[in-house]
Amino acid sequence: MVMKALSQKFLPKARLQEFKKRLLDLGEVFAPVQEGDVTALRRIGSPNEIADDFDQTQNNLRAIIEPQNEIILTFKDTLKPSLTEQLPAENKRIVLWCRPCDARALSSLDDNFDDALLPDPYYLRRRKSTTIIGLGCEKPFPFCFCGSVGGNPFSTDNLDVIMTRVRDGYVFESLTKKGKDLEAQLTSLFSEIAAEQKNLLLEIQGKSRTLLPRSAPNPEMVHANLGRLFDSPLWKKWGDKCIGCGICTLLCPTCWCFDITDVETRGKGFRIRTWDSCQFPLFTLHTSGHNPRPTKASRVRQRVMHKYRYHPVNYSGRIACVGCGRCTELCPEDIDLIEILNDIMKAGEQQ
Amino acid sequence: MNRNPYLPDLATVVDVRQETGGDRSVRTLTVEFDDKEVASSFTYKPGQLAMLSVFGKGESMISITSSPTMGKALQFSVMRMGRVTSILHYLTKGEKVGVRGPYGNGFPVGEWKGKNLIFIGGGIGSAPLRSAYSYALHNRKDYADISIIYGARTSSDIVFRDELRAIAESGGAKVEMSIDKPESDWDGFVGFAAMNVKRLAPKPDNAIVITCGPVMLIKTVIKELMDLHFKPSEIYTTLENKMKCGVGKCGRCNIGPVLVCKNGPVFTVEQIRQLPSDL
Amino acid sequence: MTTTDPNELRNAIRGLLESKKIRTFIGWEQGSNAFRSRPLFLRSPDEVGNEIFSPACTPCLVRMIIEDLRYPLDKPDDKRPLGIALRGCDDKGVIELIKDRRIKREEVMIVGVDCPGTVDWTKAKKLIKDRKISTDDIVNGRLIWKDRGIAIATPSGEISLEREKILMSKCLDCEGHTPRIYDVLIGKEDTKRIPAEPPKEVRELEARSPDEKYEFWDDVFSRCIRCYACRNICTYCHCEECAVDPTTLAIAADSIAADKANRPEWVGRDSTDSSNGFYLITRAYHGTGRCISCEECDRACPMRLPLRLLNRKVRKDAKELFDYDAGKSVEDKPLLSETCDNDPGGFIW
Amino acid sequence: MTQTEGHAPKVIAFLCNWCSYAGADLAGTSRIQYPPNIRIIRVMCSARVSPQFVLKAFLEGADGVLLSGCHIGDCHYLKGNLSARRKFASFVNLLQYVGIEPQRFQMSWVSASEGGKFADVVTKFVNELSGLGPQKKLVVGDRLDEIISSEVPS
Repeated sequence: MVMKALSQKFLPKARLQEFKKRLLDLGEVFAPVQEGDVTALRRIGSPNEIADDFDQTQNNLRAIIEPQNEIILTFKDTLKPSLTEQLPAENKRIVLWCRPCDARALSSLDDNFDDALLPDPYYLRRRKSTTIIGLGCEKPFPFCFCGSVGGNPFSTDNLDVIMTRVRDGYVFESLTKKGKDLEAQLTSLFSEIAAEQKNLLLEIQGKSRTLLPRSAPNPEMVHANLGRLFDSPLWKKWGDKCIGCGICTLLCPTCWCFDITDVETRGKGFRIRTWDSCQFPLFTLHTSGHNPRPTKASRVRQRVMHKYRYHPVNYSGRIACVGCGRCTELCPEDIDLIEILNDIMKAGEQQ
Repeated sequence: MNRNPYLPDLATVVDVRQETGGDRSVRTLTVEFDDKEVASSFTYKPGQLAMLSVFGKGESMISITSSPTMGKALQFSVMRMGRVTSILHYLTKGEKVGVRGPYGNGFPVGEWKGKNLIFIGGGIGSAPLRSAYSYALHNRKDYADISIIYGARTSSDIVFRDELRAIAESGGAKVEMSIDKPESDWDGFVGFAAMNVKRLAPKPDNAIVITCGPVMLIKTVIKELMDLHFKPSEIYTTLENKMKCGVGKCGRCNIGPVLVCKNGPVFTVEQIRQLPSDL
Repeated sequence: MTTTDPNELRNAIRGLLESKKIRTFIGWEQGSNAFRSRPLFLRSPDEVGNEIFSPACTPCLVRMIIEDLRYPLDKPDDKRPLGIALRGCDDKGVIELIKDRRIKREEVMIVGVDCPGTVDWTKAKKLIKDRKISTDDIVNGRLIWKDRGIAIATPSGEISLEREKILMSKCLDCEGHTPRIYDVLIGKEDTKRIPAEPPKEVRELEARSPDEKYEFWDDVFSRCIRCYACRNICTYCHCEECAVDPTTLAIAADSIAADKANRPEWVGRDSTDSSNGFYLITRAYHGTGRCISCEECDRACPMRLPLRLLNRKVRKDAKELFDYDAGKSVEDKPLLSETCDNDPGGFIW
Repeated sequence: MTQTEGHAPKVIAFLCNWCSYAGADLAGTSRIQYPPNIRIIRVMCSARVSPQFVLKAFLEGADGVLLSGCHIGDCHYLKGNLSARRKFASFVNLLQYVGIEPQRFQMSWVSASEGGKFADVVTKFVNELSGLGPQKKLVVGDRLDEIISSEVPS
């Protein structure tokens, strides 16, 4: 979906440095940082840390809104305990340049954490205090398939601002009130957008869609087929190749599964929420020794089923996949989600 | 802002009762919330669950064994299984635990009014059953015949043995207990719970069955009940899975699209049949 | 250029499957694009044909033998050997598995191949960007060895890629193209074995002060996400029980409550730098005399942490302190299972 | 406590049952003075100690770890100390490689009759540690104390 922008401004390249510096005055800034050969979204302390030319960050927005380590509470004295709730501070957070697919993924996270009955205060505090500035993908990356799952390289879902790199600078489009507020605080940096730049923007947006390298089967069809394929041999085929490392889930922008454990030393400690993965055998292991998902095949099935079957069943049809391609690209054994989906289509037709 | 669902309330252990012995012994802890307001706002249904914490060790999801009709103190029958439950077994009177909940759907005791209730359980499976039959016995006139069929490996493994005897003597319910292997001073049935069900052959008319226990027991009992022409929609059971959050967010207790902590743990056999075999 | 002829390889695999000498053959198939491949399992002669052997064959297949120990690929009563394609670097993994008595030599049927080097996806990605290689060529092209380098074969011709900019770093200082142990060798045996030098980064790091070293490693540790990919892809991490999640043995149907309750908890699930450090240091240490520098950990790490610098250090120490090199011969005893009166002891008061 | 600097290091000492523990005992009964900073964990043999024990001690806040066993040739289990020596020879290097100061981990051979040597080893070790200050590199949840003391209102 592409939302109509509330306003369009132009940020000349010459003012980019100033823009970054000013953002740092407005709150905690998270931005892509070059780390060796790759980039990752990190909290930054200086504008020079920001990588201007980055492809896809290894981690994603989830690492900021639902961080890997979230301390739930601290306690003193385990036998006569006193507890302190540890909610994240409501500081203003700004994410500079996340890819549109990563922002789209927040809808799935919202489904899980922001339910009316038991909203999750840790997630919501971070979610509400974060202003997200997206960067449209003028040229998608080798594993991208957002176009097949309802997104596109310039999707504005869940973004407050979308920026697009054009010649000599960036188009800065405010999409929400949060974005508009940010724009107002930085207003002196922007110039009005010229007609020529507007055309260029449209051209870039239009072209980028045609550059998407990969396409996946229609998610609704996959969804329908999955209903019949719980016992299909295709799961063992892919499970055999899997090494159970959990990269596909830990770095998936729509995955949220977590573990809660206590860390204690000398009578005091904390209860911490950490990322967990359905690909780990321990994830579902009962203390009795029984494991409802004992094989790699059953765990691969859980991942795909959750994204393409269970989540849509529970949350009005929303597929929990945004087509960022990380699960495939980062998989050490190259287990390709798209090929699994193709197999699902094939198996579904055969039935 | 709503209450933080991950924050436990402190409660004090006011009573500890050893139910059974052995490696997997069962103890019933009675706990009372330290905060009076929390105590009065904690309302639950039979069959619901609560997360018990021992700080520094972790949390464990335990069925509430008491019935809301039994007053404000909560009871938890805990089988010693792993890290947290072992620590729970070391607790003595006056020590603290964290409690959050109640979670899960619980038994639809309201819908069962006027029906014959048949409780079939084994081992620690009697924990949620006790909550339900205590509730039914307390509201005795709402229900028709109540019977409890309970099986254990040996006579010393019977959880709530004295209580079940007292119920039988009071005439509130018919109680049938069985053990797996013969013992010299045992005058009841010897054999698995499912065999006892077959022998007793309860009638399916106007009846609700609530069964809970080890997986094998549930499976065999359901098979017997099917032979006796019970409807799958009239057999209730409770499922369990590993749980961490208890509020349907951590994503591990799912069976297909259903989350056991939130949508369960109570399901009818009819509902279970709709689920993928991911148990 | 490789001396391994694809047809010869295909016939060898087909022959093994036809004779029913092996239960499954583990090879590579083309992956999600020209630069990638994934393990392929062939179980009958008519499945032969999808396997490839090209510069895209980066994954080390030895891991699949370890996976098979825990999650059997075939029916557990099938005792026939596993067929596997091995290169000059992978066979050391098999030698270590035999030395650690996880498998017996006769449980694997090794088809040796001559590998002049495989691609590193992280490098490839950079190259794709710098060279503006078209999406179509990335998706539909196929990699080939060409003279001393690598090229993408496309319908419209070949695009050659510089060796240094595309090969895995282990391939750039390759210790030998063909395996030391094999049952069948497809291609010409590489007889010159070049002993690997530890990367110069290791020596540079060693020369730093403790605080400088720690600054470097703390940054690495803090970026670890504890996915355990480095462990799960590793050829020496074949333990049934791992220090970081010690449950496989403790939690079984017949284990008693006390065992489960008292199982060691070495490190928490929190992903802080010190917990991650504990994990990574422990893992590296367990590679003493066992790490074969296949650098799969480096490749598998989703955050691309320089884990090989830990493992190469451990390997270097094994060499310098004990003149021991992992994966040299099945006749060697595991380093830490032996002792010697002349072992270095200068560090002891 | 050694009177060097303000910091009193916490030392975990793994002592073998047959030699070093007896040596420590002898130091005590002979009233030889040595710094009280060590917490002794008795193990059956120096080979029982895995590098993981050392890391775990650092994780839990130890400033230094001492491992002591029988002299070469005197091992109650014949080759236990040889095994420990081989294990730790490379581990010591690895610890230093990741930036842990070499003074933080020490091995020694102390026999049952060497009460004096035990006291010397401990004194020297503690003195070196005192100069280094607290070990903060591997302590779990570096900011634990900070978190616990801060009363964040909810």
